[in-house]
Amino acid sequence: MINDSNRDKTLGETLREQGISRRSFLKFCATTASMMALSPAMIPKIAHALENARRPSVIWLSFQECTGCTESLTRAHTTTIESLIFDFISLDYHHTLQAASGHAAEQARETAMEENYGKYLLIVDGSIPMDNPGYSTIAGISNYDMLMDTAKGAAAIVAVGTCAAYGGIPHAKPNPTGAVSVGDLIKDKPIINVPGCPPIPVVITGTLMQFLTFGSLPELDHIGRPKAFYGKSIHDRCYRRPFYDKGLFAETFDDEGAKKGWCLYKLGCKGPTTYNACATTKWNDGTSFPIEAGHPCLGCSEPDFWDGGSFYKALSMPTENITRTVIYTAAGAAAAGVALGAMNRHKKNQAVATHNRTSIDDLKK
Amino acid sequence: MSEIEFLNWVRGPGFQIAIIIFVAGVIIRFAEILLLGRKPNLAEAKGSEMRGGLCTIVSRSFPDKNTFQRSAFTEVSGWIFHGGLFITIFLFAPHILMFKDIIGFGWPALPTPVIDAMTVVTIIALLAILVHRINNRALRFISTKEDYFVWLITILPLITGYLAFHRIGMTAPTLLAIHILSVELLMVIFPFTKLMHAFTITLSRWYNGAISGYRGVES
Amino acid sequence: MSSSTVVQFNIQIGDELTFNVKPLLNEVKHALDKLIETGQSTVIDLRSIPLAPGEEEKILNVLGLGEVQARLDALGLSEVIETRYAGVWIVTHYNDDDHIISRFIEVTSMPEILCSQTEDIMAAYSRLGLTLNDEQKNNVEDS
Amino acid sequence: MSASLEKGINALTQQVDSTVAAFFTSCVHCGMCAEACLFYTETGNPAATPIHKTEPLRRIWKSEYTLQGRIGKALGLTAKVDEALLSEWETLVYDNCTLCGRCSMVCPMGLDIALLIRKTREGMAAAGHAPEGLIGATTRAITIGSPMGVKLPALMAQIKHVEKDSGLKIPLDVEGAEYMLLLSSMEIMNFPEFISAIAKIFSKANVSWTISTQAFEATNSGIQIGVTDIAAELVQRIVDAAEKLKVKTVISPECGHAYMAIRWDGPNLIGKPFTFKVRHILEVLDELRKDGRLKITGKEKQRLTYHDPCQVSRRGGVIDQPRNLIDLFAENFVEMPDHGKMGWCCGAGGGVSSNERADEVRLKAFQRKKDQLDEIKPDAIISACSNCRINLEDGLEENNMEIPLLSLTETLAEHLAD
Repeated sequence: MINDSNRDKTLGETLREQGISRRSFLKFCATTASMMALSPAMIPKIAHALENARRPSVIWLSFQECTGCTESLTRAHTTTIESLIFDFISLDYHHTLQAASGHAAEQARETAMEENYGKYLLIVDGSIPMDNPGYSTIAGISNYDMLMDTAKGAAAIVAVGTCAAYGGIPHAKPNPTGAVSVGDLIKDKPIINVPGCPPIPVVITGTLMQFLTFGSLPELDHIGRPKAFYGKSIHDRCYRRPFYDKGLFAETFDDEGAKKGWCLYKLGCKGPTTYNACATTKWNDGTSFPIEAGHPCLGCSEPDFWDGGSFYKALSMPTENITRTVIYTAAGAAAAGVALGAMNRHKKNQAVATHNRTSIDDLKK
Repeated sequence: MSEIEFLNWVRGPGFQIAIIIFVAGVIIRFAEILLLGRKPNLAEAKGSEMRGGLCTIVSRSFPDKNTFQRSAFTEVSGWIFHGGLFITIFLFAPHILMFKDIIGFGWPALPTPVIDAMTVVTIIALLAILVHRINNRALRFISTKEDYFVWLITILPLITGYLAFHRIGMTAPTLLAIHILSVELLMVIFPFTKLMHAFTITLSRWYNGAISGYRGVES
Repeated sequence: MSSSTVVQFNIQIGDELTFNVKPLLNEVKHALDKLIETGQSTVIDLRSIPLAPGEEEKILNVLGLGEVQARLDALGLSEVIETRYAGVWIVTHYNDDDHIISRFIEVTSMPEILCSQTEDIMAAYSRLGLTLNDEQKNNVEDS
Repeated sequence: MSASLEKGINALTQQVDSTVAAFFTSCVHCGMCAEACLFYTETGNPAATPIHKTEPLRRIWKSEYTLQGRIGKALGLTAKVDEALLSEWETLVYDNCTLCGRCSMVCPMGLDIALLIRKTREGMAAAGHAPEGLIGATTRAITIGSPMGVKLPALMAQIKHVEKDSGLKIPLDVEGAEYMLLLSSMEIMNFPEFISAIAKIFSKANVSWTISTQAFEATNSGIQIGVTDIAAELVQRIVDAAEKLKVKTVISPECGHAYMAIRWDGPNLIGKPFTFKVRHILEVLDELRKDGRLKITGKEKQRLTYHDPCQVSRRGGVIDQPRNLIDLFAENFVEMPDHGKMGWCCGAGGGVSSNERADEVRLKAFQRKKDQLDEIKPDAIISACSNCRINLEDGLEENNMEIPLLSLTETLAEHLAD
C-alpha cells in the first residue's frame, strides 16, 4: 500500500511520481472501462476523472460470511493493473487482510473513521444476525453495533456478496440466526449491492472503480445492483442461448447434449432468472464461467437463491414433491367424491320418493 | 417479499395448493357426475352404445359441411386456439419438464420459436373469439360472467408466458412468477368452471354418441 | 495470441450457432465505413460481447494478420496488431502472468496507445535535456 | 293435488342423471346450437338458442348436484328456479322447440340438448307451465283415448269406408297376428287412405296383421308435454292390447313422435322391456322389400324429394329404409341440401302443432324448409309423418307454394303390381 503522504494527491500525480507513462495510464483506463462494462468511448472521460481522483479511505467489515468474497477479490489482485487500483485505495481496515490485530486493528478502524468522517467508503461482506447479537462478534462488538457505528460516517456502502446484499446463505430457510442484509438495516446511506456467491472479482473492482472514478453511485437496478454488471440476465447473454431456442438440451451431465455444449436448462440452470455478468466478463481473467464449464447457473446473485429447491431442478419444475401430493390428494378426493356422490344419489332418491303421480288433473294450477 | 421469494413461493407452496385444488376438484366433479348413474335402456337396441359413443368422441371435432358453414368462425377459431393451447402447454420444453417432474416421463418438445409463434397465434385467436362473443347476437345473449372470466383466466397464462419468455416490462423472475401464478389460478378455477369440459368432453360426447348409437344413428 | 490451456469441451460450432460472430464482423465493416466517410474511429470491447469458446479465435482468424505488429511494454505486455484489413487493429493487453486482461478491436488509422503521448513527450524532452546536461558536465569534467 | 313450483322443482331434481350432469359440465357456451336451430336461424331471437332453453334444469343441476353449486346455494349465490323463471321459459321450452334434436347433432361438446329440453319440460309441466293446447290434447288422450278426440266409432266408420272402397277386409282384434298396427288420430281423420294402403300392401305381401280396437292410438301427448306418468299410462294401454292379442310386432304408423314414444321411450316409461318388437311402418315395408315381397310397377317421372321426420330419422334411426323404398318407384329422386340425420324440422313437432300459441313462430320457422325446397324445386314431397305432412301443407299454402305432400306408404301402395 502507498504511504500516507499520498493521501491528498490525485491518482494522476501519484502515477507520475511512480514514473508510470501516460501510455501505461491509457492502458489502465482502457482496461478499467472494460472492467466497468463501460463503452470504450468513455475512455477519455475515465482518463480525465482518474487523473483527478483522490485516494479514498476504505473500511471493510466482514460479518456472517465465509471469506469467499475476499478470496475472490484477492484473486483479482495479483495483476499489474488491478493492483494499481488497490494501491490507489487506502484499505484502512479489513480484519482478514490487515497485519494489525487485536486493539491495534480496532484502533485503525476508529482512526480511519475519525479522520475521514463522511468521506470513507464502507465495504461489507456477510449478513448480520439479529436473533442474538452473540452469534457473531468482532472484538466483542456485535455485528449490528459495528455496522451501525461504522455506517454513520460512511459516504456510501458497498454490500459485497449475496450475504451482505440480501442475507445470502445465512438467511436461507430456516434462517437460524435471523440473518438480515445491510440494506435491511441501513436506510439513510447510499448502498450498492454487489451480490454473487462470490461476486466476480472484476465486478467488485469495477464497481469500486466506478464509485472512485466518478465519485457517484453507478446506476442501480431495483434491488440495488449496478446495472452495468447486472443489467442483463445470464440467459440473455449466454452463448448457449441458441441451443435453448432450438430446444437442444443436455439431459444429464454426461450425455451427448452435455458434450456438445447444449443448453443446461433441464439440468436446473437458473440463468433465465439470474442477473449477473458471468456470461460476458467470465471468471479467472476471462477464462470461463460455470455454464461454459458445463454446470448450470445456481442463481447466486439473486436474493433467496438457496431456497428455490434443488439446484438441479429446472426452473419450470415445482420445487416440492408434487407426485406425492397428487397421490394423497387423489386418494382423499376419491373419498370425498364418493361421499358427495352418495349425497347426490340421496338427493335424487328423495326427489323420486316424494314424487306425486301427475295426472291430467294436475296439469293446471 | 423479494421477487425470487415470490418465484420460490409459486414454485413451492403455491403450486402445491393449486395442484391439490385441481386434482381434488377434478376427481370430485367426476365422482359427482358418474355416481349419479344412468338407468339402463330397456328398449330393444338397434345399434351399439359403445361404437356410437367412441365414434362421436372423435367425429364431433369434424362437423358436416352445413354446420361448418354456419359456424365457420367458431370452428376455425376453436381449432386454432385449442391446437395452440395444446402445443404451447404440452410441447414446450420447460412445460414438459414440469409434467415429467410430476408424472415421471416426458416427450419430445417443439423448437422454441414454433412455440413462440403459436403463442401469438393463440392469443390472437382468443382475442378474436372474445370479439365474436361480443358481436354475435346469440353468443352475447347466452354469455355469462363466467364465460368472460374463464376467457380471461385462459388468455392470462399465454400473455404472461409470452412476456416472461421475452422479458417484457419486468424482471425475469417476476415475470416467470406471474406466469406460474396465472397458471395456478387457472388450475384452481378449472374444476369448478366450464374449463372442466377439457375432461368431460369425452364423457358427454360418449353419452351423446351412445344415445344415438343405441338407436342406430351415428351422431 | 492467447494460448489458453483450459480443457475445451468438444463444442460444435457451426456457422449458424456463432450468433455473435457475423454481427460483430458486420459492425467492424460499418466502423470502417464510418472511418472512411467521417474519419471517426471506433473501439469495440471484445469482453462486452457474449462469445462461445472458440468464437474469439474465429473472429481473430477472419481478421488475420496484416503488416504491423507492435509490442508495448507498459504495465505489462500489450500487443497492437493491424489485421489484414488496413484500419482494423487488434489491441490486446496482458498482465504480468501473460493473461489477457482486455482486448479491443480498434477501427482507426492508428490506435491511440501507439502514439507517443504529449505528457510522455514533455517528460522525455526534460529527461533528454537532463541527460545531455549530465553528459556535457561529464565531458567538461573529463577534459 | 294441483301443479306447483315445488312439484316442478322436484320433477327437475328427479331428471338429473349422469348424462345431464356430464352435459351441463361440458357446455362452453360456444353458440353453435343456435345455428342448428330453426327457431333461431329463422327468427334471429337469441333466446331461442337451444342451450338457453334448458336453464331451469341447469339451475337445479348446479344448485343440487355440484359442489360449487351447493356451496353457492348455502351462501345464497346460486341462481334459483322460481315462478318468474318458469313463466319466462314456458314459451322457449314449448313454443320454440320441436325436440327435433338437430342441436344435439352439432354440439361440439356432445350435449344432447334436445334430451335436456325434454327433461326440462317435466319440470315445467309439473309446475303448471305447460301450454293450454298441449294440456287439452293430453287430457283428451287420457280421457277419450286420442289427442284429437277420435273415438272408436269414428275409427270403425272410417274402416267401413276403407273396406268398401278397397274391397279388402281390415282385421280387427285378431289374436296371434304377426303385426299390430297403430294409427295416429290424424291418419284416421285426415288420411284414411293410409289404412287402405296398408291393407293393400299387406294383403299382397300376405302379411298377418290386425288393429286393436282397445288401443289403436299411436300418439303420446304425455311425451310432448313432458309428463312421464301420463306418457307411461298411454304406453301401457298399447302394451296391454299387444300382450292380449299376443302379437309379435307392433307397428308405429307414419308419425314421428309416436315412433319415439313406443319404440324408444316406451319400455323405459313403463319400467320393463316389451315382450314384443316395435317397428316403424317403413322398417316393416323395407323388410318386405328385402324379402322380395313387394312387387312394384311403373316409375314416377316427377322430381321427388323426401322430408326426414326428425323423430323417425335423426332421433329414431330410420334413415335408409325410406330411401330404399322410394328407389323402388322414383326415377327422379333428389335429396334436400341437409337430409337424413341432419335434416331440418318442419317446425311443428314436439307438441308445437297442438299449441295454437306457437302458430306465428311455427310459420316463421317454416322459412327454413321453404329455403331448402326453393333450392331443389321438387314436384312433390314424400314424408313418413302425418304431423310433418299437415304442417308442410300449411306452410306451403301460407307461402303460396303448390307442392303436393305424399305419404310414402300410400305412394308405395299406388305402385304395387297387380
